[in-house]
Amino acid sequence: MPERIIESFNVKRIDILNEKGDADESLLPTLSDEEIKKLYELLVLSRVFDQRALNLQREGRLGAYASILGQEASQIGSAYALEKNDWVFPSFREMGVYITMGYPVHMLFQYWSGDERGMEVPYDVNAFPVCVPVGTQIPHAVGAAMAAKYKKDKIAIACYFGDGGTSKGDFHEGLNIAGIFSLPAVFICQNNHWAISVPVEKQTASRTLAQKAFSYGFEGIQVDGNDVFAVYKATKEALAKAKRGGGPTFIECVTYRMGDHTTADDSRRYRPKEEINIWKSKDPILRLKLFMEKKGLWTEQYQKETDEKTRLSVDKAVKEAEAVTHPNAKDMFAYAYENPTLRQLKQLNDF
Amino acid sequence: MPERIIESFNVKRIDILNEKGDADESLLPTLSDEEIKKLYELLVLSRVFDQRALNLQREGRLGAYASILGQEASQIGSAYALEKNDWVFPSFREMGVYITMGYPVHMLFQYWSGDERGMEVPYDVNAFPVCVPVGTQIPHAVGAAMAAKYKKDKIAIACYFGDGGTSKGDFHEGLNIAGIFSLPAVFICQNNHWAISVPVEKQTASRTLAQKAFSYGFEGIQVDGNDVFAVYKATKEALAKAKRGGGPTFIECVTYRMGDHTTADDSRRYRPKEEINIWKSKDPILRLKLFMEKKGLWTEQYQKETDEKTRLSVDKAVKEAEAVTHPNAKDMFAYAYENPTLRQLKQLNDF
Amino acid sequence: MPIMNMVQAINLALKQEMQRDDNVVILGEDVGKDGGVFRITEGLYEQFGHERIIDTPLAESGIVGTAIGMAVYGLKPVAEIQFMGFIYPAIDQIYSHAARIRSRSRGRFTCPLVIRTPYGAGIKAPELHSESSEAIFCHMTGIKVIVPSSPYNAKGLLISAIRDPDPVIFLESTRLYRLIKEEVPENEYTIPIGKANIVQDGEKVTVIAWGSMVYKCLQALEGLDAEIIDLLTLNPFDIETVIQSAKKTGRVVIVHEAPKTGGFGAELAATIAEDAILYLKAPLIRVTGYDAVVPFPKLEDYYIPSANRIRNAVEEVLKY
Amino acid sequence: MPIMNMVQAINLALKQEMQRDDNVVILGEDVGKDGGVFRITEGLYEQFGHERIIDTPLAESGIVGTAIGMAVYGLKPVAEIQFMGFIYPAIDQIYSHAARIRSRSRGRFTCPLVIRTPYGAGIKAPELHSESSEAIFCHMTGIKVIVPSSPYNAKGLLISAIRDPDPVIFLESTRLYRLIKEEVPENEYTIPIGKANIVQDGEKVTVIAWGSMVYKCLQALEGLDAEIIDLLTLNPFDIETVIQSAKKTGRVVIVHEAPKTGGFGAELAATIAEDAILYLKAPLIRVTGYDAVVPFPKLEDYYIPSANRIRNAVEEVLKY
Ligand SMILES: Cc1ncc(C[n+]2csc(CCOP(=O)(O)OP(=O)(O)O)c2C)c(N)n1
Ligand SMILES: Cc1ncc(C[n+]2csc(CCOP(=O)(O)OP(=O)(O)O)c2C)c(N)n1
Ligand SMILES: [Mg+2]
Ligand SMILES: [Mg+2]
Repeated sequence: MPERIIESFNVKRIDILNEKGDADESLLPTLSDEEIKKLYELLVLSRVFDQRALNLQREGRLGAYASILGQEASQIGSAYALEKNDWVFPSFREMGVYITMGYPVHMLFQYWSGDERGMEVPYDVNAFPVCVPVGTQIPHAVGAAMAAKYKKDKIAIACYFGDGGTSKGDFHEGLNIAGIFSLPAVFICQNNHWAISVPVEKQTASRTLAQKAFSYGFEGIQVDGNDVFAVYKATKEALAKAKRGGGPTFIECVTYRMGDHTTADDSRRYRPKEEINIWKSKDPILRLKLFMEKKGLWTEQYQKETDEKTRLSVDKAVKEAEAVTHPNAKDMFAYAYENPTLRQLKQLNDF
Repeated sequence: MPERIIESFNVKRIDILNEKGDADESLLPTLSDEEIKKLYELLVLSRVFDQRALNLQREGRLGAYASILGQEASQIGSAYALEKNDWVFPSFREMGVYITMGYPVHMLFQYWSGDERGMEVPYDVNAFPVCVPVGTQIPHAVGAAMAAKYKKDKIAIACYFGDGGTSKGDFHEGLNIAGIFSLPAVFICQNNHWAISVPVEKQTASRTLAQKAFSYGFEGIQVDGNDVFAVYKATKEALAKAKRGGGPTFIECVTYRMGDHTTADDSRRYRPKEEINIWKSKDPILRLKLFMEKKGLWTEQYQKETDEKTRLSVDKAVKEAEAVTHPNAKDMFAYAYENPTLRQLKQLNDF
Repeated sequence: MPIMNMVQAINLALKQEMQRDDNVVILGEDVGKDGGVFRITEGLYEQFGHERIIDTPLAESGIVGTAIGMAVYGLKPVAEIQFMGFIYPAIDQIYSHAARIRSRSRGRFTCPLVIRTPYGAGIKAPELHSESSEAIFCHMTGIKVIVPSSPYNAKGLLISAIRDPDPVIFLESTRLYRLIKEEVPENEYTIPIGKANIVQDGEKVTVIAWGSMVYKCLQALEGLDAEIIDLLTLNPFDIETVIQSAKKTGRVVIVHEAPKTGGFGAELAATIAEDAILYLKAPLIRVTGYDAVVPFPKLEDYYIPSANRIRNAVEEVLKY
Repeated sequence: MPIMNMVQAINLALKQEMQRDDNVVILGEDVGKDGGVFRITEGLYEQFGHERIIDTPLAESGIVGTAIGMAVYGLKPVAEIQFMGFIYPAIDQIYSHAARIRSRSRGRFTCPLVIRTPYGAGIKAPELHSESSEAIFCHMTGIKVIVPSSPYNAKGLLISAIRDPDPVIFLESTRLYRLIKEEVPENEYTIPIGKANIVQDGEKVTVIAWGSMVYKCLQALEGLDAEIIDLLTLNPFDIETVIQSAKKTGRVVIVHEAPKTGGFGAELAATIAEDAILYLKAPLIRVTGYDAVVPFPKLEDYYIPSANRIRNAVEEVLKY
């Protein structure tokens, strides 16, 4: 009975679409031309939304905003794999996910303008509101998955968080519970390399984030997070596995936060410009465009139409968002409990 | 760029001394006959202490007590590997560790009798008081390791916890920080198979607890926790590695809680008797006795002397513990702050 | 009517709610086969199975966070935290989420969740097994806090809590669990949340308490012309009953086990000083645990407010 | 004397204490190169290096728990929690350990730790960036709570906090960070913990506030014969100054930003009602944030106590 190996693990990595727009046909997910175009248009819409939000913030028409620039493939690729009845528990940087799920874009602008009403999630969107405390949404996703399993609903729960989120106790407690009860949950980690000014190498000493899943008895895989096909494929398979009763999966999408952490941040204080330039060439939208061009799915004309269509819809959303009346201050008492307390009613009167 | 493996891990397991008392000479740590005897006597002392504590509790002379029966090798084997200047952060079930470190035995009885004064750790014992909230001592150990590293103290920190402790957020946050800063810490997990009524299989879906260390970028190994040599060797090497600047190590000692969780628990409610019988044959003291007998280090005479010596010292400790005056109620104000607040002084007067 | 102690009454309430509504599930440490360390869930695992009586890993934030996810998905989870001293790691989930999900989503999502936990000193338990930190949760808008004082009101209030659409923290006095037995109706019944109970009528002084302190007060003040209010719900508390009684007697003593500074007694005193000050004849006295860490078993009896201290305080205000 | 805002004064206090004592280290999220999201630690990383200005992973319980371990080992850590809304996951470490290590070990171990965190609404920040939950920490025996109100007292109190042998929670108003500039001595100095400051003398009414509310009160009550007490330390608070003033004026208004129910104003009112009731001529009024979740930026100004509400309350009590 000497020293011996009693367990072994391998972390798998999937890349499909490279920067030149060439795809590994053997891995390419089955997507119709229409679906590929839809993906492309969602990527474009998300980026235009993001750009507009940044502009509005600069003009003082929005509050602090967290840009998704560079992470579009991770968000759209994963969200596009969801089925209508699946549920999503996002963090605060998932605008591309909300948009893909059909969340009214004007409500997203409204939310970032500092108006609660933007998070009154429409009943036909199975998403939870933005979660500000990092990582704390993870146990909620796990609980929803437990409830869905109990109710025998044939759905899966997708939970989003960042590299920084993996350091939180709630990440650990949540994923451990998901593993124990083999819950229909898919944990989608956008490793965008930064948690404000903390690089992922200082966030954890583990070389991949995917390997953290092995602590919980389920698989973790890494994908190129700027490769919309790899993200889509990995998520699609994980969701199917979850619904088959195969338990949870952890997907690390390796991507990059191209912008500042939020508009309140100045990333020049802590990260080198070169790093950003390296990632520019890995742009998720550019490579899909090149792929589509080779497939004959992309033309100048198509781009012009897409840009135009997108601009119009975003313009419309901004108008709608800014057309809403100022929220009623008394509403702050309306949603604390189902029925306001005596003291709240008194405070309401003194208002 | 297809699917590929980007990381691999192996969980190592060490066994040295088997149930028949045969040891793998190639792995046997270098211990003099005197040291082996010392280990044996500490194992016996811990067990006698434990038995006495259980009796005293039954007689109403102690409060609820958490037995260490069956875990002696994990505790004594690891603590015996410590050097005088190393620091220990225990949970609440480490009586064998305290005893090995030379903690006054009568103070341990005093503590379990519900008297704070039992945890006024003597200055020559580098141990932290008992930690009741499971897992919360782990960040303290990490902080002490960070401080020791900062002060360039050439020491290591040992932190003890159970299988249940690995489910806590503080376990995750603490070990992650230890990994990032490559701290001189050794995490000793006594997997005694139970967290009160929850078996380790329901505590986590990971097949070993050792593998959880890979999430934090450092090694986790598993040892036979009823094999005092394996535990000693693994701890000794981990402490040396820590002092060399090699960073933390996680050691899973696979052992078994032979008794109830505490005297307030009745484990017949939730676990089968057979399980206990299986582990009886793996008893850590018995196998060392057999080993020593073969080596000519154990004789009936030696056992008699050891039992006698142990009984006397434990009797003495009980007497000392029960001879102390009742604590002064006013002391509850004495240690809240360095200087009591005005309100505390007023409350002290009304006393 | 059957005679029950609080453990049996709570167990019955859980059982009946689970029979009545499949969405009610229980989760926590050792709630399954073991029936919980205080045997509150005894027999439920056998009756309802592992899908509804869920033994969790040792992770309080995870327990509450998971329960929140279950609640927003449509279940009615009853989470057990083994002792109040171990609820602290779950405060983030309670404060940041359970209390805010309704307002964050403007009512789109609600969190019908009950968190049960044993509280209080006096059973010779180890450190952190004697906490009485109810005040912390009474400062959280969006949370309700209930502290029953008898088998009868424990059953009725727990059923109300489970049916309540908002998150409720339900604090059970370890000392009371088996201390009092009384008649408890077999059938299910509710007791309104937010209503106090006058357990002794009186004219000269108002004494306000909750949980195990109610009994201390009844013992201490037998025969005195003191009105004893059992608050039952701390958040939102029954302002009207408290103010009415304070105006009537003009003398108020507030009793709780938690340390004085920042305890919930402060809120009661402040409310009275704001709404009834002109009626007060004497200082508003708080008889509480001391500003100290709850001591270990050997000293805990010196820490918990005694019948003596309560009586002295009442006699003190009666001098005015 | 140089003119500084609170950010500069706090930065200087940290710098001088680190120069003075090698055992002082800073840890938290983004405190390094970034200098903290409010730039409080700007320049310190460059001056003291990564061993003393420690960027941690995103783990508040880990930050505080690690700081506790450092403190018991002999360092004097200053932990930064990025916003008060993110201190909740660390409450277990603060309450179960920082506050109790001294008593648990009968003084064998102490925990000289400072936890700095920005608090309060009014800077149009996202959800959970506007918390004012000081009351929770004032109920924890073993913890001290300080809330400076100006660059001058921020510097002196922070130096006192760092040198204090017990754990201190140091709350910095985000609204005040850059609002006020005043003369701050270059050299190091301390301000005693536990002493309040009378920032405006008056005879007719006592107004008690802390942090940013002190300025609201000064604005609101200019010209009125009101004594304004800046509490500065909430736990332990300056009972004598509060009681003396209450006895002198017989009228008290308490102002804080946190929700009313269970806020620290309740403790102040209760203390006054206990020790000075016979001197009171009017109800003890609390002007506070509402019993509601702090609303999003578009409504936060309606939530924070306004000069108007403060003035009305004072005029109200002056009617008596
Ligand atoms: C519990 C908690 N601590 C701190 C913060 C402040 N904060 C907001 S985002 C952020 C970094 C998050 O990094 P990551 O998880 O990688 O997500 P990313 O911002 O990269 O999308 C921090 C520290 C927070 N929101 N919640
Ligand atoms: C945070 C916390 N939750 C719950 C408890 C109650 N409790 C005490 S020990 C224990 C089980 C611990 O199991 P494990 O970590 O395996 O240690 P063991 O008891 O087996 O030594 C529990 C649930 C506690 N002390 N702390
Ligand atoms: Mg990130
Ligand atoms: Mg165990």
